[in-house]
Amino acid sequence: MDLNFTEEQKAFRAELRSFLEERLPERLSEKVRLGQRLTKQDYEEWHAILNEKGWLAGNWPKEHGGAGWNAVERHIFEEETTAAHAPRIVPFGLAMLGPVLQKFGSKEQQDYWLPRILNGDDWWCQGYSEPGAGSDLASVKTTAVRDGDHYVVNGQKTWTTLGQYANMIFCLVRTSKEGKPQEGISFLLVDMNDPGITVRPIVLLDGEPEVNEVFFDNVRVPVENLVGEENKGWTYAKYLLTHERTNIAGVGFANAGLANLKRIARLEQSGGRPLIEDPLFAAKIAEVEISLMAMATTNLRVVSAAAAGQAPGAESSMLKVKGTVIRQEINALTKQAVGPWAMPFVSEALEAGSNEGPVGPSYAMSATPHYLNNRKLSIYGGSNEVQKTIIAKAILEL
Amino acid sequence: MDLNFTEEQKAFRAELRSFLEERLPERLSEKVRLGQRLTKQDYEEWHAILNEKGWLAGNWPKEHGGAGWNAVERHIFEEETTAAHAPRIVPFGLAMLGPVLQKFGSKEQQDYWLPRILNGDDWWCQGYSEPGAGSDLASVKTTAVRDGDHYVVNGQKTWTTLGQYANMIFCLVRTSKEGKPQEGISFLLVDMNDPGITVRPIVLLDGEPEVNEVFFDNVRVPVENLVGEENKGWTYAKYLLTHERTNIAGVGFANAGLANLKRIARLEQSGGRPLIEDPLFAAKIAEVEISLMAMATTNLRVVSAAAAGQAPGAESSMLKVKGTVIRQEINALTKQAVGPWAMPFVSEALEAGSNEGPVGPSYAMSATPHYLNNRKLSIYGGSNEVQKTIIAKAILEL
Amino acid sequence: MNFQLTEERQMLQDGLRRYLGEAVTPQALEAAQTTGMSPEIWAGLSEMGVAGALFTEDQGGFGGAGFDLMVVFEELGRAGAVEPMLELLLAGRLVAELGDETQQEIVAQAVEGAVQLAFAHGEPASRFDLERVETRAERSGDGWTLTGRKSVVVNGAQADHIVVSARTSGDVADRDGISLFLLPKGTAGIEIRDYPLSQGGHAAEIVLDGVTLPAGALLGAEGQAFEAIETAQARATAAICADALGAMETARALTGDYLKTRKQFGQPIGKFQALQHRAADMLIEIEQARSAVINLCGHLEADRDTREIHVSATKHLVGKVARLVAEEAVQMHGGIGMTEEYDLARFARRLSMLDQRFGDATFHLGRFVRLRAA
Amino acid sequence: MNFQLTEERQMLQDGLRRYLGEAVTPQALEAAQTTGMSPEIWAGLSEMGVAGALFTEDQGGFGGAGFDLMVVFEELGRAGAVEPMLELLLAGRLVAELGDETQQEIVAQAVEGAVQLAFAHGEPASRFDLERVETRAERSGDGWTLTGRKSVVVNGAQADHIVVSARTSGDVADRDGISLFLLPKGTAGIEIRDYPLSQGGHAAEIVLDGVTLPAGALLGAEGQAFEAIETAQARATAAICADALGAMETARALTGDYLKTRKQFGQPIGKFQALQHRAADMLIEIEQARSAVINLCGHLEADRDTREIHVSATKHLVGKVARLVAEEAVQMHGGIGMTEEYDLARFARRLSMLDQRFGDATFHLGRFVRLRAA
Repeated sequence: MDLNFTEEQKAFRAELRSFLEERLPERLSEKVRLGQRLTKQDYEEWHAILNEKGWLAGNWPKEHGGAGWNAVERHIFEEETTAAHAPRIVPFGLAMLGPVLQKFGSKEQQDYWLPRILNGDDWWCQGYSEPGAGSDLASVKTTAVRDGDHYVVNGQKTWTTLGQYANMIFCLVRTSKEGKPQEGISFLLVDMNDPGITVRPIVLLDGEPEVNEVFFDNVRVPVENLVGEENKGWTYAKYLLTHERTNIAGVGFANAGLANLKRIARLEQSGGRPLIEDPLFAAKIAEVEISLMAMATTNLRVVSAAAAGQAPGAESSMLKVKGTVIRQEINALTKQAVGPWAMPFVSEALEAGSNEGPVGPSYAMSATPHYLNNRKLSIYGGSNEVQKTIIAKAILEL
Repeated sequence: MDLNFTEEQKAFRAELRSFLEERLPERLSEKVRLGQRLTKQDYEEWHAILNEKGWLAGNWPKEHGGAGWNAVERHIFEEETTAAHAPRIVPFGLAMLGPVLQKFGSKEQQDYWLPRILNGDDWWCQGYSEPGAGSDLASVKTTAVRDGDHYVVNGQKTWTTLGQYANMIFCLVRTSKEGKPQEGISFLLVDMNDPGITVRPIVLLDGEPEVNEVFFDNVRVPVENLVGEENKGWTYAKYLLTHERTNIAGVGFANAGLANLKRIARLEQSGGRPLIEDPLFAAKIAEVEISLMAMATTNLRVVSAAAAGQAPGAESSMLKVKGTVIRQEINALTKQAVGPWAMPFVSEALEAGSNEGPVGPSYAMSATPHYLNNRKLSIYGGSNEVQKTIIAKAILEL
Repeated sequence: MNFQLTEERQMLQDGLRRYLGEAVTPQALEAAQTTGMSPEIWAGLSEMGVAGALFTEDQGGFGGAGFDLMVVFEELGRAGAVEPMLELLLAGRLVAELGDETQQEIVAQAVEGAVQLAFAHGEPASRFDLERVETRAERSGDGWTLTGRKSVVVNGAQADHIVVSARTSGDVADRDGISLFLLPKGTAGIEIRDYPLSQGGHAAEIVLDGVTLPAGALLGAEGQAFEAIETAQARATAAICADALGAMETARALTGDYLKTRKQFGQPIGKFQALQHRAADMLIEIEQARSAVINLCGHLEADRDTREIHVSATKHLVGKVARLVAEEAVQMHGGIGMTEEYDLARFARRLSMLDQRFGDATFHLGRFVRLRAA
Repeated sequence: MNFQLTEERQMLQDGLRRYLGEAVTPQALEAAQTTGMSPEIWAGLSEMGVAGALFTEDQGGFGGAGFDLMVVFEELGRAGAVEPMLELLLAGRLVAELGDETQQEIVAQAVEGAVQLAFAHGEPASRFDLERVETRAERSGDGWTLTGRKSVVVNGAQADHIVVSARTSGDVADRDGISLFLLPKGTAGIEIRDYPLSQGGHAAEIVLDGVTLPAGALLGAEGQAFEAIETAQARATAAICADALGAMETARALTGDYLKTRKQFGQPIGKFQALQHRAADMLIEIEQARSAVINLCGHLEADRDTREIHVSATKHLVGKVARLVAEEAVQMHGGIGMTEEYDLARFARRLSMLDQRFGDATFHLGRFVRLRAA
């Protein structure tokens, strides 16, 4: 056993740091640090900077233009970019669709779509969930019926994150009602500009239209946009879902959040002393920090095993649960730390450069929106309840 | 709304206090305070003192020799006796069998058994649970087969509390295998001295033989010991279980435990100061105290409604869960408070007057045994899991 | 001992529940977003005489006891009404207790619904420290000059009269030396920034830049306001906890309905035992919160230490339970619970903000320990 | 970065697991009740050279790293062995680090299993304060006279050599001025009361009533022992946490088996979702505990502050998880989990007592805060 990184890994970390110092625009990191809104252009700008360096697609093999990093290297990348307050990499094309196309797509699909993802020609979104289905993904009701060279798609997808920015959506659609629900599903790439598609924003608890409903009304999709075989889409979807997910634990986010929380607790005063000197509040910070120290090591254990070629099992589910609970606790403590400043809700202040400044210190303005928004962490990506059932079944063999 | 007791109730409390001051033997209260073992004679002594005053059977109507108290009066009795460290009243004859006989027993049974309970002629124990049945009480396997003027009983009961002291046991036995499991059960009174009965002690986590297994091997029980009708025993058993249970919340025990915990935390030193001045330990005490303050009021709400003739519903289950959790937390904090003194296990020291004294301060010796023993609180009397299911079904109508 | 509502309170509860159940519509809430309240609902509440329940007969009301507050605010919370009744309670109490005859006239007007009130006490650096007042009032001629800044003053921009605290002597965190002043709307030298709150309603940042006031603006004795402020906040804490209790009841009702109707993997999700037990835990904790609110409401007239022990015990416990209920209700709903369109959202936010006003659960746990040790 | 055991450690783990799985029988445990250990198992462990893994080559062992401790103690905990290996680690480390050549001979003998050791440091009033030493050692002639009382000295009555701490200067809670002495069994003036412990094993109250010792009994430099004591206790904390981890693994295995086989209301209770999710919570927390133990074992050689931050972080977290696992394992078993006859009992008690040694979860949370702030 050895908790230290290798010399090579340390060198990689150092290279990353100087890259971030040089190339990460301060305008962007300031927005991230304050929890202000990032525009589509902000994400695209950061993607382009990373792509220029060859670091945009850390998990893609080099032959497809990726960085070809192993799990440890990707972990270091996550750690450093979150610590530097870089925008996150939008995952839909890069982390989700890319690996599916590389594994199951045709040569033509790979040649056409993969470079476009890297170059930012397309903004992808995910068409998996449907209304009323929740974690029961296999109950896909959106249909695709073959008509000559096209599929005709009808139905509705929901929880489509950042769908308002997307020009492309990858969808699970039902192409057959025979057999088990899993058996008649296909994986289809759909142009959002096609006639018959409507996008309706869903406003979340924090007031932000982060997710969308996407309606399909007789949308005609060329058959060459079918990935792999018809009715085999469930296999590809599962590959995507169980495909070694980097950063499921969110250690980088948690570390950045904890540092921010401590900074705030040093600045806020309670009873004439810095809040961080209040023994009970300090103990709450300490509890979550101790929990995070352990979880980060669990994460490294999984990452290290993955880098050595082992497929993670129920450990992913454990990291999902613990990681989200820790991040949510940090969010809750941050809301608590800012005291009455958590109450004002000045939406405009979240827009960088707006005339309407925040009420109170700038560190306070995103505390409540982040707390509310991150309640989603334990719901999406397979709710924590679903994860616990997986853990119980896998390890207890129940 | 009015949180105050009436003048009459206050007068009753005052009368109780002076009675306890005068008549509760210090030898007994000292044992209870230190958590030392009470002998059969100790319990009998205290029962006799109460019986002399007419206060032994608080919940029995006066015509049967009880005190005829309502729920509020019984609550006050619990509060004062626990605060004074009186031995608890052994419930099997007084709180359990008595009401069943009063409701379902024959005149002869009432005339014979009820005075014997009050006078301490019999020590009853409960023959409900069977091995492997747990909370599923209706799956009674012990059989009683009619043979002339007798039932012949065969089978096994378990978790029989203080069965080692008992000369009588009331049992659920199967007299028919027809119909639903609940339909063939009868309620039988059995003499523990009858041939064919064997009692085997079960040692619990704390090292004490508090409960027993009771084996029945062709035990012949006269038919006049059948209570009510044959095959109707489930009705009587349920009456006993759902019969308005005083003190299900254990507020008196919790208050006494909390006072003891605070006393210890004032005496123990940590970092050169009394432990109670440690902010984090003080906060833990405060949390359980605040929880208890609220639960005590919930208890009064239920008690007050019961005194006004309302039958408690799922509130009993809520009190059971919260009450046991609070008592267990107080036990855990008491174990924590005594620090390393919780480790020595000197069984002899729990015997009053033993040559082998406790290791460390006398307040420490029962901390670990009590903590371990009271893990049972959330298991017996309908486990907390069973209670939660009842709450969900009753109130959520799930 | 009696836990039944009196007939009058029962009628008030029934009436309020019926009225608010109909009046608090999406339209009313939408309208309230820009102004912080719905004038129709405010008028409706006035018509019912709800504000009268918050004050004693001496003060121009017909109630004023802890359990009156409990009935009113539990219903406001249950319906998720955003009207500034809490501000009326808080500022009205101070004026009723400390004001001279002229000043007390304002309470009567407020009870009738003719004027609105606010209490400007919190400051950028005061957090939950009731005695920390940096705003200064200095004698100038016959009157006073106020300078300082007040933060997150709920209903501040809408109020016709604002009770403002300022230090007339003593150190920044002394209990002695705090005075109260009554400022009518539009007083010169006040700069107000109005903004919406996460829980609904509006608040304001108020800058007092050498505001000159006549002698008659002083409310009560100079420098002696702390006790009255603490007492008023004890009542307001009881009220906001009762409000949270009502909001929890709605959150649990929505969750119960959802568990019964929403199907997944072929059955209502309420059939899943894990969710059943968590729902039961929610119910148990809500009963705890109800008892805590009863304890506080029943001790508002007790001696100061007893009252404040219940203030901190109740605010701690209800704060913890409010978080649990809000988070569990959202979680058990899943995605739909995250959306603004579904009614749970505003209750979840309301419960999330309970901790931010009058001290959070951790603050009051520490305060309870100190009060018990004293 | 590498979380695989080396081949040597893997062999040690396999061997220990196999041996203890067979050796720790009810009979061996029964026999250990009167003497605090089973001589057969002690001999067996010696034969396997287990003690050697706790010490470096310089010290007469073949290991001594944090992960060596982890492997050994996790297996002792998994089997629920009561033999005093922790005392050997604790006292042995002090002798190995501070002792002269003659004294170090004892470590070699202990590694061979020929002698047993104990560390008498705790006192009636010291609780978890490592620097609180009231026992006094005074120079008398060439040697020393010790007076005081040592409490809950694990293996105290059985040890052939006891390392005793005593104050040679300074105030009762000073870090400076604490010295160590090596006392052979049977030293005149020592009064020992031996008793069993809740978690298994024995401890003793030791009264030192003017015990006279030769100059050679001093271990290390006079008055300078604190650093070595803290370092030794850091290692012992890692060991006891690894022990708890092993015990948790057994508790969860027993619980998993029980959930699969025990039927109620017609199906295995493990089919009830509420229990599934609670079992999953247990597993998640046990993984947290494992990572915390790894963190501490990996930082035993770090600078003092880093090491102690991990000591307190790990003891806090493992203490919390141990309580959860013990209580949940018993609860999920129901009545049978309460009984001495069932194997879970001794693991539940062992886990219950983790908090009582080297500081409980609350103590270490406060200590973590102070270390972080420093």
